[in-house]
Order: sequence, then C-alpha cells, then structure tokens
Amino acid sequence: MKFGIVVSEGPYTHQASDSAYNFAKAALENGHEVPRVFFYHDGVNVGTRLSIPPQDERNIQKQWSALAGEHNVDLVICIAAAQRRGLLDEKEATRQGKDANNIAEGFRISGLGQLIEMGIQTDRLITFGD
Amino acid sequence: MKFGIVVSEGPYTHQASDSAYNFAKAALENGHEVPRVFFYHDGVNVGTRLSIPPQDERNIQKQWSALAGEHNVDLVICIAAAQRRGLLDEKEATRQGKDANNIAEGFRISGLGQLIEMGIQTDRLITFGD
Amino acid sequence: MEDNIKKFLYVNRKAPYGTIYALEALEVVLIGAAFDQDVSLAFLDDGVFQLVKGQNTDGIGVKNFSPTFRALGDYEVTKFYVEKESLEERGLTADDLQEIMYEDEDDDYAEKPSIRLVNRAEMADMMAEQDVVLSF
Amino acid sequence: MEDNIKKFLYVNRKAPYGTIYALEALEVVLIGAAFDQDVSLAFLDDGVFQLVKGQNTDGIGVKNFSPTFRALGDYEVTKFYVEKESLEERGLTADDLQEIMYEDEDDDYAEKPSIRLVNRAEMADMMAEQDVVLSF
Amino acid sequence: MATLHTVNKSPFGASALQSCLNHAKDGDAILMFEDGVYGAAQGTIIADAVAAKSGSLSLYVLKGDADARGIADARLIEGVTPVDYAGFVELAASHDRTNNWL
Amino acid sequence: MATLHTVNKSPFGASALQSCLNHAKDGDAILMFEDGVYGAAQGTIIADAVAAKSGSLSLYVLKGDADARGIADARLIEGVTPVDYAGFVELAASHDRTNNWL
Repeated sequence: MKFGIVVSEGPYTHQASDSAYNFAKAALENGHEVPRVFFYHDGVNVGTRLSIPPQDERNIQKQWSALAGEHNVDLVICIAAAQRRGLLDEKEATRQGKDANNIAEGFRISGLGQLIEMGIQTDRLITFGD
Repeated sequence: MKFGIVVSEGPYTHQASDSAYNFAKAALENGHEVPRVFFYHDGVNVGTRLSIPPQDERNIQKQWSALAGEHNVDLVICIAAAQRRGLLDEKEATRQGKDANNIAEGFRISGLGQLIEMGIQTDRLITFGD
Repeated sequence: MEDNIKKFLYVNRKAPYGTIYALEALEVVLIGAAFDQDVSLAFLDDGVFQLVKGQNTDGIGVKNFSPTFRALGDYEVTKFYVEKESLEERGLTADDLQEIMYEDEDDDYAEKPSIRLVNRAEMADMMAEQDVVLSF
Repeated sequence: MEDNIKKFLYVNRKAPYGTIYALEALEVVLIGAAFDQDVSLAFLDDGVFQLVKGQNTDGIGVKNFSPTFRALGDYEVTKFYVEKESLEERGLTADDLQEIMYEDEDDDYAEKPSIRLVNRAEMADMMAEQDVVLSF
Repeated sequence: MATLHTVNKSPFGASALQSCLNHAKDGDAILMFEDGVYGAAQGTIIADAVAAKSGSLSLYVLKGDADARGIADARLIEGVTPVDYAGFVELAASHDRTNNWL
Repeated sequence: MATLHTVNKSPFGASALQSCLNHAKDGDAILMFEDGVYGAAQGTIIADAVAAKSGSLSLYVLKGDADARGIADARLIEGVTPVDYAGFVELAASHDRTNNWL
C-alpha cells in the first residue's frame, strides 16, 4: 500500500517529525511504500542542514535524509512555507538575491501541487502536526 | 521602566513574535526601556536573514532589526535552542564545520545566562509564546 | 469513485491570526483547486471563527485573508460545511458569518450560497465519505 | 527584597516529549541555578506529567530527561511546588511521582524531599509572591 | 502586589484561560489577546465563567486582536475593557509582575 | 468504510480528543499517540468519556508514547489496545482513511 505523509511541525519543538519518521520507517519495513513525504508549515524546518543537536540527541534531519536515500523517498518542502521561514536551496537563494542556502541532502523544494498530487496518487494520507 | 521580553515561538507560524514586537514598540514610544529581547524555543527562527515573506506581508525579521537599530535593543538568540533548529552566526558555523550561516543583522547568539540576567536587571519580564 | 477523481476534505479547526494554519490551509485549497478533484471544506470547533465577518487586522499589522474565502467560488470550491454546534458554543449564528456565494454552472449560473450549515452528526457523516482528509 | 536577589518562578504547564517546552525549561533552570537567585518551580495542569516516575523513551527515539530533575538539588534548586488538583484530575497521586531529594545544608545536610504538594489556592499565593515568572 | 495575567489562547481549544481564572487572585488583572480575545465575547459557553470574575478581577482585551477577529466592542462581556498596545504596556508597568498563561 | 482517527494532544490541555469522540462513527478506530496517550489512562476526569466509547469504537494507544510518559499497560482503560508503530501502520492501511485531529 502507498502512504503519503505530511509533516506540519518543526523538528525538536514538536514530536510530529519524530512520529512521522517512525511511521514511515515502520511502513517501509513492513512492505509498504512511502513514495513522498511533504513538509508544510513549520515542518519545512526539518530540512535544514545547519542544525546541530546535542550529541546525545537524535539528528532528525539526518534520520530523514538517510531514510530517503535507502528507500528512495521523495522529501518535498513546500516553497511558500519555506520562503516565509527562511529555508532555501541554492537556486532559490540565487533567484532571491540571498547570500546563503540551508537545505539538506535528500530534500527538495517544490510547490503545493506536490501535496495534492500525493493525495491523489497514494492510497492513504496521514498528517503529523500539532 | 525597564521591560525584558521573551519570544518563544517562530515567526509567521504563531502571532507571538508580532505581539512581542508591537509591545516592544509601544513600550519604547511611551518612554519605557527595552534593553533586551531574548529569543528562545522556536523564537530563535525570528533571527534568520533568509526568510522571504510574500510582498504583501510584514517582514518580521526586518521589523525587529530596524527596531533594534533605532532604539539600541539587544536581540539575543539562545545558542542551545538555535543549534537544535539550525540558526547560526559566522563564528558558530565555522566552529561547527558548517558551510553557511543565516543570522540576521542586529541579532546575536549567546547563552541562556542572558535570559536570567535580563530577569534580574529589568523591572518587568513578559513572555510571548504559545 | 471516478477515475482519478478523489473526494478531498480540508478540515479547519483553528482560529485565524493567532497561528498560521488557517492562512496556509487556504493556500492549499487555492492550489488544490487546479487539480479537478471533488473538494469540500469543513469548519468546526475554532475553525468557524475563520468565516466570521467584519475582520479588521489594521491594529495588529497582519494581513486580513478572510476576503479570499469569497473568491473560492470562482475556483469551483463551493462546499463549505460549517458545524452548528461549534457556532452555538461560541455565541455565533449563521448571520455572523460572511456571505460566500458561487455561480452554479449546472443551474444557469444562479448565485447560490457556499456555506452549508450542518449539525455534528451530519459533519461526521460527511467526513466519513471522503477519500483524503487534510487537517490543519 | 535583598539586593540583586530576586524570586524566580519557572512555571511548567505542559507535558513532556510531545513538545520541547519541558526539556528547554529544564535547561533554563540548570543555567539559572548559577545566578544565586531564589528559585522555585511550579508544576500544574499538564506540567505535573513531567515528574511522573517510570518514564521510558526507548520506543520513540527521544531522550528521557526526567532523571535530570533529581539532580537539581545539587544546584540548590529545591522547591518543586506540585498542584494537588492537577494531579487528581489526571488520576495521579504523589506516589506516582519520582522521589526528588536535596540535602539541607542549614540542617546538617539532612535529606529532604524537594516536592511540596500544594492546593490550587496555595499555588496561586506562591505565584503572587514572585518577582519574575517565566512560563514555558 | 497585584499581577497582570495574560492569556493568548482560545478558551474553546485550550485550558489556559480556565487555569488562569483558577489562579488569579482578587485585585489581579487579566489581559486577553491574540486568540485569547475569544474569551472576552458574550454569549459563549464560557462567557458566564469570565463574567463571574469581572467583580474581583480587572478584565481587559487587546482591541487590535478583537477587531482582527471580528469581535465588535458591543459584543464584549460587560466589564471587559478594550486597550491598545500602549494600554497593554501600562498594565504591565502598573502591576508587580506578569504571569503569562501559555 | 471505517476511519482511523488519530489524536496527539493531551485531553486536559486541548479539545482535540473530545472533538474526535464527538465525530467518530460506530466502527471507527481511534489511535491515541504523542501527548494524546494521556487520554488512554484510567482514573482521569475524562476516562469515563473515553471508556464509554470502547464498545462502539476500537481504541488504541501507541505503546512507545505511553511508556515514555510512564503509563504502564496496567493503567490503560479497559478496552484500549497498545500497538507499536507497525501496528499503527496496519491500522492506517486497514481503514479507508485517516482523520488526524490536530
């Protein structure tokens, strides 16, 4: 079965991104597919490569990047939500005249259409938020 | 009277940073002092220079940077909270081996001691959060 | 279910302005309208506050997005389910909500109201008929 | 008020793990302990859940920070006000909380409990005596 | 030695206002702002609990937030006073401490 | 055509569980997880309202979240079934849709 997952809150602050990760991992380990995870609202902040959690805490961004690499999960960050919150890739940074970008490996920035498309193309959609 | 202000939530997602800004502005316009604003929890995300809000929306980071410049307000971002969430200045980025930083003008990163110190040195402390 | 046509429900349970969920939900609805799905909106609990008329945000420096709801009819988003019990608990009646109309192209473009007042049981029934439920 | 000694109250009203407020509040308390102020902690509403014993986070991949509360006595943070009504509403009693002790240096280093059960009125009185109230 | 309490959450979605009402002492003030302004409106299921405190507490609502949410002054519970941000600042200054019910 | 409802907030701080209980239909399932697990414990002021639904609804709690919060299996309301993440996934797969009460 194909699951679409929405992550609506930022890392560490809310448990949503941890729960979504645990759900996605369990789905993949049990023979399901997770073609895409869509990061919306503060969820876009999961995709920054600049976070430095304490040594004894999990690294939420790296967990997602690794899962995406292993299982070919499409990690999509909403462009509108990302712009408000300061999450940029190189192309967006250049286009907007910003001198830096902060997106992590395995994530890509795209439009809200990718969320609707995920809803259409998956069998079940689940949102982790607050 | 000296006011200390804590901002506990991120920009746009919660109204907290707007309310804190309006409060600080009103305090300064009415003859009070706001020596410091401390950004904690997701509040640290107010201090990114990479945000690009829509043209018809307020730019929360620039509002704060301008207020700080005009009235000499010390905008302090908590280092521990900032590291978890990927908000870095140049020094921290270098020290941690990160290839970019994202802090905005007028903000500085420091420790939680600055919050306690603010509580000791101001007459009133108020927290805007969720 | 018709081929590739799904019933999408956007659930609004939060008040506007205090948090961004209401505004960013609306952005999803606007983009989603281009996908020719069968779209419904649910307003219950504090979500009913999003539709209250007379919103004026001048005093807080935040954009008033409530007029956008009135434009959704042009995007064929015409089913706004609003829960009566949620209104009553909050001291509101249908008269406190903005008028939101659409032109029914199957009925000679007659103007019709988009807001459908439903009770809690009807809201539950409507939710149970959806293919995709997106909550904000 | 003694010179430069203020009464600081840290108010905990949120459950642990679902959000980070409890953990980051604890980080403030730890740093604040170095400033030699008169520190109290309030646990009410869902904040009482922070002190429940037997927390085991192995299944969710998040760090269990509850043992840190037991270390606060070493930093002279020894006043934990816990509201009885909040416990009762949540089906809890004092026996469900971890034992948190400190050594009273004014009483020959006798071991004493840091948790002080108070009722709602006493909690309100204690809050009203503070110079600085920090809420998480 | 009175306290200014602030409440910024809807009383229908969160317990903050109720907890604040339970802990405020006679002579204290409560300012409702952001989504907390819904607690200041007449005719709701919590309006009686708020109105019952208007004798022993001073109740305020931030006008900008009430206007944003379409709550006209006429719909405010009797005894609730609208203030602007300057008024908010003065309330914070004239009370001995703020207690923020987040 | 049953629904899996998810609730991730404490029932004492937020109204999500109550709203979910008000809208779930007979035969639906509710999974309590994150801070929502407090809704699955015995002896609380909302336990009766939850227990009353255990006949018409299937009630589940995410064991990892309950353990994290010190809620032993023995303290769960009768009729609430603990599941792990694999169980959560199967619940989502075996119901026709999820309705997430955020």
